[in-house]
Formats: sequence, structure tokens, C-alpha cells
Amino acid sequence: MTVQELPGAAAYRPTPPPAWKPLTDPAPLLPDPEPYRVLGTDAAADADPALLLRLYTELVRGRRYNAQATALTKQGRLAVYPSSTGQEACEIAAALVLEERDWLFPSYRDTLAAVARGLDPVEALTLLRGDRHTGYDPREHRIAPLCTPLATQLPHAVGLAHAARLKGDDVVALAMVGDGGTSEGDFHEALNFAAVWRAPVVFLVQNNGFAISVPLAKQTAAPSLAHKAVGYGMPGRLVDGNDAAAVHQVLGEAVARARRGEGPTLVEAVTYRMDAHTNADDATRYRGDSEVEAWRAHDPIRLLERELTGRGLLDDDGIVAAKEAADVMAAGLRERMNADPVLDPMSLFAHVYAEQTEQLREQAARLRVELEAEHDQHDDDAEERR
Amino acid sequence: MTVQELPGAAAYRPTPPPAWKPLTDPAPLLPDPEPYRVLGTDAAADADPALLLRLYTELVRGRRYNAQATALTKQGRLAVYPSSTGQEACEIAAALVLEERDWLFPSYRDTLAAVARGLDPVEALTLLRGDRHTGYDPREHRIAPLCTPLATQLPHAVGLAHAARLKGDDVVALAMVGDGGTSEGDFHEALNFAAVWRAPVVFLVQNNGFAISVPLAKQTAAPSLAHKAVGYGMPGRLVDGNDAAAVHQVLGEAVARARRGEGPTLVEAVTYRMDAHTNADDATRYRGDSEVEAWRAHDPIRLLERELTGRGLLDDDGIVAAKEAADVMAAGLRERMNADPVLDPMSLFAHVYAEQTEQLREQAARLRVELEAEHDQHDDDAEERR
Amino acid sequence: MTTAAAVAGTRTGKPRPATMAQALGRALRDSMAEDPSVHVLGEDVGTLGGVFRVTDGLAKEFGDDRCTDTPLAEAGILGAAVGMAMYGLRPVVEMQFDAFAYPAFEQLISHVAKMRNRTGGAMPLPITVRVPYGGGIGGVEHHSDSSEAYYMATPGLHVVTPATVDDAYGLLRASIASDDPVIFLEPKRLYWSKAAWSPEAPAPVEPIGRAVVRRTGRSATLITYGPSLPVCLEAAEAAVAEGWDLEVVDLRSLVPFDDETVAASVRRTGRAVVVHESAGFGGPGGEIAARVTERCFHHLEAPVLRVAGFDIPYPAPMLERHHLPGVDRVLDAVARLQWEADS
Amino acid sequence: MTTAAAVAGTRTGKPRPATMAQALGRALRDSMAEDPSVHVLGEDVGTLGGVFRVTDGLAKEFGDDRCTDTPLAEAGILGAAVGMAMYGLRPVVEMQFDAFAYPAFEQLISHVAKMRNRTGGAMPLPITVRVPYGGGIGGVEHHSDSSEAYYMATPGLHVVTPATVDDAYGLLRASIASDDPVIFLEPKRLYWSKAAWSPEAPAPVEPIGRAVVRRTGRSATLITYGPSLPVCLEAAEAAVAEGWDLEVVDLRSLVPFDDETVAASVRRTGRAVVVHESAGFGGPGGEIAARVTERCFHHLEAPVLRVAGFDIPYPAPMLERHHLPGVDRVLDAVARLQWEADS
Ligand SMILES: Cc1ncc(C[n+]2csc(CCOP(=O)(O)OP(=O)(O)O)c2C)c(N)n1
Ligand SMILES: Cc1ncc(C[n+]2csc(CCOP(=O)(O)OP(=O)(O)O)c2C)c(N)n1
Ligand SMILES: [Mg+2]
Ligand SMILES: [Mg+2]
Repeated sequence: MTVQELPGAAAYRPTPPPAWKPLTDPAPLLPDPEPYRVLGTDAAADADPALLLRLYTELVRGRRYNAQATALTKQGRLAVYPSSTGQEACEIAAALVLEERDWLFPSYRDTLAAVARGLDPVEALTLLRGDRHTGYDPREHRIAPLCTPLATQLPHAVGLAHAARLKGDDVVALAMVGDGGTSEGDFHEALNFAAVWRAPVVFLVQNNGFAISVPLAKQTAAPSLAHKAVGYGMPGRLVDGNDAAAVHQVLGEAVARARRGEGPTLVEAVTYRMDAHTNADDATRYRGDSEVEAWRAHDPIRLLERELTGRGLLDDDGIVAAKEAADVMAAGLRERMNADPVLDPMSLFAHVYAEQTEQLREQAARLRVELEAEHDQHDDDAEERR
Repeated sequence: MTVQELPGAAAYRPTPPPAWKPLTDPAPLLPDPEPYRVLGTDAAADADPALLLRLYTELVRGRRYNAQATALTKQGRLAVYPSSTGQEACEIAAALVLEERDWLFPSYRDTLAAVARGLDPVEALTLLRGDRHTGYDPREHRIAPLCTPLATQLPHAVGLAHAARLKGDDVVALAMVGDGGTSEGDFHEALNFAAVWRAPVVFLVQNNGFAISVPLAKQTAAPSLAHKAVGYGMPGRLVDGNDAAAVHQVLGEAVARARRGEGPTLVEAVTYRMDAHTNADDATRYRGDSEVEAWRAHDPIRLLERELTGRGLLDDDGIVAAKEAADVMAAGLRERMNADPVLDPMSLFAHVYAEQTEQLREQAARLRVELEAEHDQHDDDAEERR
Repeated sequence: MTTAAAVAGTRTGKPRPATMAQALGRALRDSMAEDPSVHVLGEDVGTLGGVFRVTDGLAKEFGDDRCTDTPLAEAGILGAAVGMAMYGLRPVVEMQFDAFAYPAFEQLISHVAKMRNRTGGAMPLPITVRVPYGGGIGGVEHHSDSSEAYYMATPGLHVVTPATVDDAYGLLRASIASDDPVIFLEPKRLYWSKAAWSPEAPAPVEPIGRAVVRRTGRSATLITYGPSLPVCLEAAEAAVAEGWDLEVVDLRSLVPFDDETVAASVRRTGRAVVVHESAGFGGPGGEIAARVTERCFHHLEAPVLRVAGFDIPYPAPMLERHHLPGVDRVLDAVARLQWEADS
Repeated sequence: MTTAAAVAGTRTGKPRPATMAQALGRALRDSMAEDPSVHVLGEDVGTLGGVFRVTDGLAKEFGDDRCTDTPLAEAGILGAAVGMAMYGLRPVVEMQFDAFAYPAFEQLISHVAKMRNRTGGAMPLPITVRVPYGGGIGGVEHHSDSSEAYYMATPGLHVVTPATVDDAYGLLRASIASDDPVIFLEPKRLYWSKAAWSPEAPAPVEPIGRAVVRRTGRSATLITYGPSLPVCLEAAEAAVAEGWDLEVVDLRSLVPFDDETVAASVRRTGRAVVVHESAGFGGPGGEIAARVTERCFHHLEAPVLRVAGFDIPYPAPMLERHHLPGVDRVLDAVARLQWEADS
């Protein structure tokens, strides 16, 4: 014990604990008190008209894509579809702010972002059709596989961004997650790693009000989800998720910041899921029409359309043209999804390991025999019918 | 698509997203810019002299306890000891702010808190001696088992506090965790549950600068660990963890707040681990002497002793008396820990399930035969020697 | 969708068709009505009534504090349940799907399974963790895992799985009543299976740990559980035409394991096949085959064979039928039980 | 404590005693030197060199970016490693102890094990996860788990475990070089085991998946791995006095499993005992016994027996010797292999 040896009170002046210093100034990390908006505000004047028009076309196309995919579930052509209707501004902006070399980390709800990034919609929907787990080569498109286990894609985005930085590559990762997903431990661990490593990653939380049936108030007591950023030492930005121009601007700034090596940003986009959680869900069990209607008045396409028409950048012809382009896309998608995918059961064993184990070879051989027997049976039946 | 049916831009005024409102005002949640202190400041005048003296006696006793337990590792009487030397102010304050009906959730480093709460030190050290996993009945003492898997005790504290509240019991849970532990997903999930449920729980983070060898700067980029509170919608408090009066006050306020039904608080106590991580660790591998010395000047006993002697509340006799009381405790502990614990190997099977399974009965029977054979062998050997 | 609440409303006593999901809901309801310390918690279990509607009506009947929609965090849910159990409650946790229980594995392995033991019996944890498991429902990836091997390998847990509507009720009641943690595995593709069922006099609450012979036979024993029971019963019917009279044992409880019933059957028949959906390698079948062999070696005419899912990640919906053990694979295995050796 | 770096410094070529921990450290070092895409990350792996000092010197030699002290979060570590691997790096993750890998199980099961498969081979994950495992070192609770059953039950992972200093080097090099995820289980109580070892010409990097016969014998086969190999070798020596000539097979790789080597041995000897520390029920032994029986049934004079840890949570240090399978238990099992039947 050192205490007794020390002199008395004389020289004592209180000091903060020796090693302690505030690691970061918290003030710049705090989000705005209200979701940031562009459309209908003074900020809209600064927005690039070409960008606004581009966003508009994409939103219309995105809405049509959602409608078409939902229709495909009714026709049995998709096993399930989690629609992003109402959230198109987030989906589109997330795709458009990225460069080709950047990476997108989508959740199951974000096929639209993948499509807006340029992925063939049929490939984007393959998981949900049910023939394969991932319909595209993630490395070719720099789009991670659609992620179902909530928030688990976030540490992947951090690791990838960190690796790119270590390699000296000028690459940003943008990861998408829902309001519900922010409650998972992986969200916390990912944001913490990102901040400590100053990884070039942008986290986009689409706060669409619900995690299936659970409303935000049962999910968090935080001032906003963007406020979570402070606890990691990264800036939190709060944005109106139905204002495509605002989302594009805020995400764009976050991407630029990441690219400059200044580290990660957490963006909360306040939006609304207009459809049920998936086609299999019954949203009337947990929310009323009036809430949905209130949001319909704040529809992302409507907001942008009013801005554009009000400023004379869009007229009825333009509206019809956008709609028609979307219809063409939808028709093509419908047609291509109506074809039965050709599947090889032997593919079950093809990619478990780089090299098939002895055991998998045996199992594959057994399945092959079964399939041949099935095939023979099929032939016999056909013979008989003749 | 509803968009085309809607009227043009005329009536459009921007509004925030319909459902959106800030859930809580963030301002009151933010911690002070500097760790709160009492000793040597004006606030010290308000502190109860009896409490300060009580804290002093306990700190001295706690320091002695740490020294004794460390000595026991050298004598092979403890398998391992994670010392809380330097952190006694946190340990003692955590114990003293609780009522008997409250619950304490300690980590492996917090045996001192358990002892200060009244637990027999031998029972507190049982896990670390290595004869049993938990040396006491948690329900009798309302002290959860010492927790090794980091941060996993935090959701337990939340669940317990929530259950007590549901039952209408006026019970608070206080859970202890280290700076490193705040990076775990369980920390995040526990704090979020606590805030959403407004559970009467207090989280005490002892930021002792290191997670084994990893310094805080590699653990987080946050302004402070207390800032994490904002993201859950609970108040964060930052306190000088070596100022026993300050820790006692801040924790006391948090406990009172929880008891009033106002929900959880996150308290970060800035302190320093003066010893190595455990007796098995070599701290010279990752930190320098000068840092340790700087903290020695900010020693919790020293700070309090100066305050007390400066104000004439403590004199040399009092210092000696406290030391002697601590020595008596240590001598008793040493003596009792020198006895070999009597262990029954059959206890291995006694508490796996409420009722032993058939399989465990078989395995127990087999061990019994082995033990009897060992015993007979032992008798034979003794016989031979005669 | 009819629901537990609806079933509860129909107190006629007359047996009428009920689904397994309804029987499970009724078991929760009756447990909650009988014991105020029973609390249900999980994602979407309240207002929505669970994605499989098993908890439908509970929040309405017992209030949000008894049936609680939690934040979306499985370790948090199970960890909170630990704390609730420490304070004397009897939590029933719902994991939404098999793969979504994985985030809670640390809580499960390091705390739930060990707490009674690590406190010398002072702090038992009467927690029931309901886990919908297995495939066959066309779920996209991560929605069809057979995760029972993980639970079996964790001493301190009970692992229970019903295969019939009656057992769904009886075993869930028994699990909730148990003073030990129980992993209650609900075969997803049997949720909508129906049986005549009397809500007035539901199946008895049997002790956990007894297997049951679902079909007696003399040629060989099929040892199975949960989603594979219907497959085995169908295989046994089909086997009659081939001259095999198969016995079918439904384990119902993987832990504790009913060695007595299983070994008695195999000693009688001299041959056995273990059937389950879970991947074969490292799956439950290895343990079962090994223990049967240890106990019945000199009664066996052939090695105990296994029919299991392949050693692969669960396939996409359109290919799952090739993965799941079906009637033909069971019959193939029976055919490989070295019948020539007999004659 | 001498370290990998120290070993590396001693480039004499002359074999001198090295510990398993040193050989592991050397394997990391050589892999990192050879391939700049190899990155080590984990808790305390940098400045401290790991709590078992396996990574000692790596941060100094290769810099913090190649050997990184991460924040304290296992799911985050493994999840970040997934992302790094997606970008073409070859991460080697250290989990500090067996039980502290559990928080990462969702990442492991749902991503690491499945990524190659779910992307149709487009995105392999060459990640090595080093997990110190098993007991016998007097660790307090949660520091001595044998967690191999969880990994074995997860298709898509390789599961490797060395039992000798040479294999520690050779198998770790091979694991890091593998394009698939490997769970590399390091037997804690063998970290300080020593063997003559030449840093100049270390053991060859063998392909993963081959078992090896450590001792030939004709009476019976002991099948084992990792921490139980020394026990089995000692038992085999002791058995000579009882007239048994035991063969000892070291599996080295649990996945892929070397059926050929194991079955060949058992067909030769006609009797087998599987020995491991992990709990018996649901542990690796069931799988191993079942597959051996499937393949060698008509060669077996007795059922394949298992000597394993009890089906209990790992005991406190002072009682662990009663739990761990020792020489006597192995010999007891050998004695129960129905030798009378022979004569
Ligand atoms: C780890 C995990 N737990 C549970 C689920 C089941 N689940 C799928 S979507 C969902 C709700 C997600 O809500 P949110 O994160 O807000 O995203 P949203 O669906 O609204 O886009 C849940 C609980 C899951 N996929 N993963
Ligand atoms: C889940 C988990 N991971 C890793 C460990 C190993 N471990 C034990 S203590 C420790 C450092 C903890 O640091 P901190 O939380 O700051 O507490 P302190 O030891 O400083 O009191 C680590 C990594 C553990 N016990 N649990
Ligand atoms: Mg949502
Ligand atoms: Mg610390």
C-alpha cells in the first residue's frame, strides 16, 4: 500500500484522471434535430436538374419494379417478395451515389438498389424465386449477396472497406439495414469497428417504421436512430427518406467523406413501408389505414414530381415517358420470370468446398443414381402411355 | 401507381415525414464534458462526512483485500486473480449504493464489490480458487454469479430488473462491465432493451484504460463511453472513477432514478487498473511505468485521504485504525484460504439437471467405481507402507 | 387463419381437427392461465401473434407484459429471459426461425445450459426456447436449418420435439413446467398438419424424455423424430408391399434420450435405420446409431444405417426435395440392411 | 517466454526443442512472409502477442495492419474477416478461448460456412479461425470447452486439430493456404508440449484431411485427436503389459474425415475405441463410431466404444481430472471390448 507513505493534503489540487481526455468532440457528430430535406425547401435550388430528373425516372421504374415483383408472387413465380414500395428514394439514391468500384451491401429488401446499380432484375430476384441462393457474381457487380440474417452484412461491409483501404484502393462500401436491424449486436460491433478503423463505409438505416409488426417505439427509445452514431464517434445524419434529392445529397456527402479517408457515417433515412412486410404478411394486424394514408401524401415520387413540375422541369409527356419506360422494364421482367429456371440437382454438391470431399462425392453419386432411376421411371411411364 | 392521379405542385408545402417526431430530447442524455468530481471541489462540502469516512475504511480494506488475493495466487491458493487495485472506489461505491433487496451483477474483476456488499470473501473467491464455479447462493445475496463471458451479464440484469418491476417489486439491478466489454453485441442489446422497457437498471462501465493489453483508443472512437447512452435514449454520466465520493453520488442518483421508475442510466467511471490484467499477465508488454505513476498520484485512497485529513475528519490514528482493520480481515482470509477445500467429485453430476438423467446416473456410477478403486488402491498402499 | 384463441373459444369437448400450430398456441395459453409466472417474449409474438401465428391472441388475453414484442435482438431476448428466470419467472422465448437463434448461442451455451450447474443448484433456469426448425416449406436461405445437433451437444439443455398435434400440446406444457431449460424444436412443415383434437380434454402432459413406438413391426426399426416421423410412417406402409414389417420409434426427446425404448425395439427387430433431415455428418444420427450399437451389438444383423440430409448448406426451395430424406431413401436404406445374411 | 520470433531468429537448421505454441507462431510468420494477403486479427494478438503468445512478434515484424488488435467483439472480428476475405485477403482470426467463439456463431454458421455455396462458388472465404480448445490447464469456467461438435455439424467448414508440434506447423500452414474456411482447433494443454523441431526445415505442409497412424498395433484401434493423443499413446504403452497391442490413429482433421485410414485400421484390428475430451453425448465420438460401424460392421468383434468427457458442463479446475478421459478409462474401455468372444 502506497497511501500511507504519501504526504498529506497540502499540495493537493484536483485534476482530471491522468490519461483522460475527450476522444472526439461530440457536437459535430449529433444529427440535425429534424430530418434533412431538399425538395420544396431553399436547398432545392442548388440541386442539379439533371440529377432530379434521373432520380425521378428511377423512382418511377423502381415503383413499377416493386409492383411487378409483388405480382410475380401471386403468380407463383417468386417464393416471397419483401417490397420496397414507398422506400424507392432510399433504394435509388443508395445505388446512384456509388462509383462502379464501390461495393453495395443490401438486405433482402434491397433488390431494387441492386437493380438500380445495374444488376439484371432476374438475377436480383433469383434468391426470392427460389432456384439459387444468389443470382449473380458478387465480385463482378460489387454487390454482396442479399443478406437475410439481420445486420450480419454490416461487419462484412466494414471488413471489405478496411481491406480496400489497406490495399490502397479508393473504394467505399455502402451497407443497408432496417430500423429493426439496428437492435442487433452485429450493428453495434460493425459501427464500432468502422469508427475505430476509420473504414470508408456508409451505413444507411432505412427506418421504415416497422420490423415486421413491431413499431419503432418498441424498437428503441433513442432520440433518433442517427443518434446512435455519437456512441461510436462517427457523424449521424438524419434525412427524410422519401426526399430522393435529400437522401442522394446526404449519402453522397457521406460517401465523399469516406473516400477522403475521414471515416464512416451513419445515415438514418426516415421512410415508410407502404406494403406489408412481404406478400405473406398481413399488415392490417398491426397498423391502421390512416397511418398509411398520411404517408401516401408524403410519397417519394409525389414529392419529386411536384418539385419538377412546379419548376417546369417535367411535364405530362415526361411523366408518361417515365411510366412507359417502366412498363417496358416490367413487361420484360415478367416475361423472363415466366420461364422455368433450369436447375441441376447435382449443383447441391458443387460449391460446398473448393474440392469435393470424399463424403460429398459419395452422396452426389447416390443422388445421381436416384435421379437416373427417376428419369428411367419417367421414361417407362411415357412408354406405357404410348 | 398513385402518383399520376395526384394534383400538381400548387398546394405543396414541405412537411417532415408524417410519423416522425424526435422520440426523446437528446440534450439531457449527454454526459458532462469532463468526468464529474467531488473530492477537492466545491461539491465536497455537501458530502456527508460519515459517508466519506465509511468509504475510506472500505477503500483501505478493499486495497488490502486485493493485495491479499494477489498474494494467494503466488501461494497457489487461487488459480487466478484479476485485481481491482486502483479501481476500489468503483467497486466500493457500487456495493454501497444498493439496498439489500437490490441485485448486483459483477464481472470476474468485481469480487471486491461483492465483498463490500457483505459476501464472505472466501465465497467470493471460490470461482478463482477453482473448487466450484460459484461460491455462494446468488439468490440469498442477490449477487449474480461472477461473469466471465464479457457483457453477457448485462441482459441478465435487464431481465431481472424488468421482472421485478413487472412483479411490482421496488428492486434495482446494478451491472458492472469493463471498457472492453462495451464493444460486445450484448452490451448494445442489453442497453437497448433496458431503455425500451424502462427497466430499473444501472450500467456501470469501469473504464480502466485497458482490455487486457488493448488500450481504449483501439476499443472505441467515441467522445466517451458515456456518450453511448444517447443512442439508447438513456442518460450517460461520466465520473472520475477514482473519486469515491463522486462515484457514490453519481451511482446513487442513477439508482434513485431507476427506483423512481424513470429507467436506466449508463455511468462511465474513468479509472485505471494498477495491477496487470491478472496475476498471469505481464503488463510491461503493453504499457509504460510513467503512465502507471501518473495514475498513482490520482490514487482513490490518496484522493479521499487528502480530503478527509485536509478537513480534519481523519488523523493518523484513524489511518492506522483503518489499516489495522484491513489487516485483520486479510489475516482471516489468508488463514481460511489456506485450508484445502473438501470436494466431492460426485458433485459433478448433481446439478446438471433438476433430475439426473439415466445417462448421468450411469456415468456417475462409473465414476464412483473408479473412485472406490482409487481409494482401495490408496488403502493398499498405506497397508504396504505399514 | 384460425388461432389458439379461436380454439380456446370452442370449448365443446368434441374432438375436431386442429393444427399443430393451434395446439402449441393452446399449450401456451393454458400454461399462462395456470401459472402467472409464465411470460412469452420474442419478435412479433404480441400484436402479430408470431409469424406462424402460434402466439396469436396471447397478448390480447394476458396483456403486453405477459406476451411481449421485444426489440430485434436474439441474444438480448434470451439474455433478458435469463434475468427474468433468475427473478422467478418462467419465460417462454420464441426464436423466429432456426438460423435466427444463432445470435443467442453464447447466452444459450455459456449461461442457459450452465446456470443450474454453476450455482450448485441454487439458480435453475426454467426457460423454454421455442425454435421453428427444419425445411420443406420452400423457405429462402437461412429459414430451413436443422439445428438440433448444436443443442444436443450442449449438456444442461433438454431438447424436445413433437411430431404430432397431441405431443405439440403435451410436450410444450411439460417443457414450460420443467425446472430446466428446454429447447423446444417445432417442425415447421408440420405446423399445419391436423389431427382430431379436443380442446376440452387436451392430450396429457407427459414427462419429457420418453420415446414412443408409433408403429409396431418385426423386421427393422426406424428411429426418427419431428418432421421425419410422417415420412417414416409412410415408408413403413409402403414397406409392407416389399414384405417388411417396420417398427417406427418417435424419439420426441433428444435429450434426455430414451435408450430403453429405443434399445428394446432394436433388440426385437435386429435392424435399425435412423432418419432425420439434419445433415448426416455430425448430426443426431451418429449419436443415436452409436448408442444403439453399444447397447444392441449382438442383436444387430446389420450396421445401424442413417438416412439424413446431405452434408451441405440447406438448398434453395426449388432443390430442397432432393435434399430431404423421403420415403424412397428410407426404403433404400432398409433394403441395404443385409437381408441376405438372414437366409 | 520464447516466441515465434525467437524461433525465427534461430535459423540454425539444427533441430532443437520447440513448443507447439512456437510452431504455430512460426507457421503464422511464414505464411505472412510468403503471402502479403495473410492478415492476423483478434483480441490482444498485436502488442501482447496473444494470451498464449502464439502471435508474438508478428505485429512488430509485419506492422499493425497485418496483425491487428481489434475491439473486443467476436462477431465483429469474424464478420470483418468475412469482408476482408471478400476483398481478396486471407484473414487468420484468433478467438481467445473456445467459449469466446460462441458470440461469433451466427457469422460462422450463416456466412462463413455458407458463402462459397450461396454464391455458386463465386465468393470463397479463405478464412482460418484459430480456437484454443479443451481443458486440463486449470482454467476457470468458460475457458476449457471442447466445442468441436458444433463445428463438425456445420457443413462448409473444415475442422482441423493438431496433436504434435510438427502438425501444428504443417496443418496451420495448410489451413491458411486453403481456399475454404478452416476451424483450426488448438489443444490448449499441448501449447507447451515440446518436440525437436528444425525452424530451418519445418514439417511439410500436408493436405488437410488425412489421418495418420501414430502407433501400429494389432489388438484394437484407438481413434483420437488433439489433446487426447498423448493419453492414447500412453495408454497404448501401458496396454502392452496387459497383452494388448493397440493401434493409435490421430485424425488431425475432423472435417474432411479420413474414412479410409480409420476404416482400414479397424478392419485390421476388429475393435475400436474413440477417445476425446468433448462430452460424449452429441460429441464427435458418436459420428466416428457410427461411420466406423457402417464401414466395418462385419470386421467388428465388439461395438465401437467411446471414452469421452462426461455429459456435463466443464468442471471447476480442482475437479477436472475426474472429468478428463485418462489412461485408466481408455484401458477400461479396451478391456470391455469383449475379448472373451475371441476364445
Ligand atoms: C437475425 C435475424 N432475426 C430475425 C429475422 C427475421 N426477420 C426478418 S425481417 C425482420 C424484420 C426486420 O425489420 P427491419 O430491420 O426494420 O427491416 P425491414 O424489414 O423493415 O426492411 C425479422 C424479424 C432475421 N431475418 N434475422
Ligand atoms: C466474450 C469474451 N471474449 C473474450 C474474453 C477474454 N477476456 C477476458 S477479460 C478480457 C478483457 C476485458 O477488458 P475489459 O472489459 O476492459 O475489463 P477489464 O478486464 O479491464 O476489467 C478479455 C478479452 C471473455 N472473457 N469473454
Ligand atoms: Mg423496418
Ligand atoms: Mg478494462
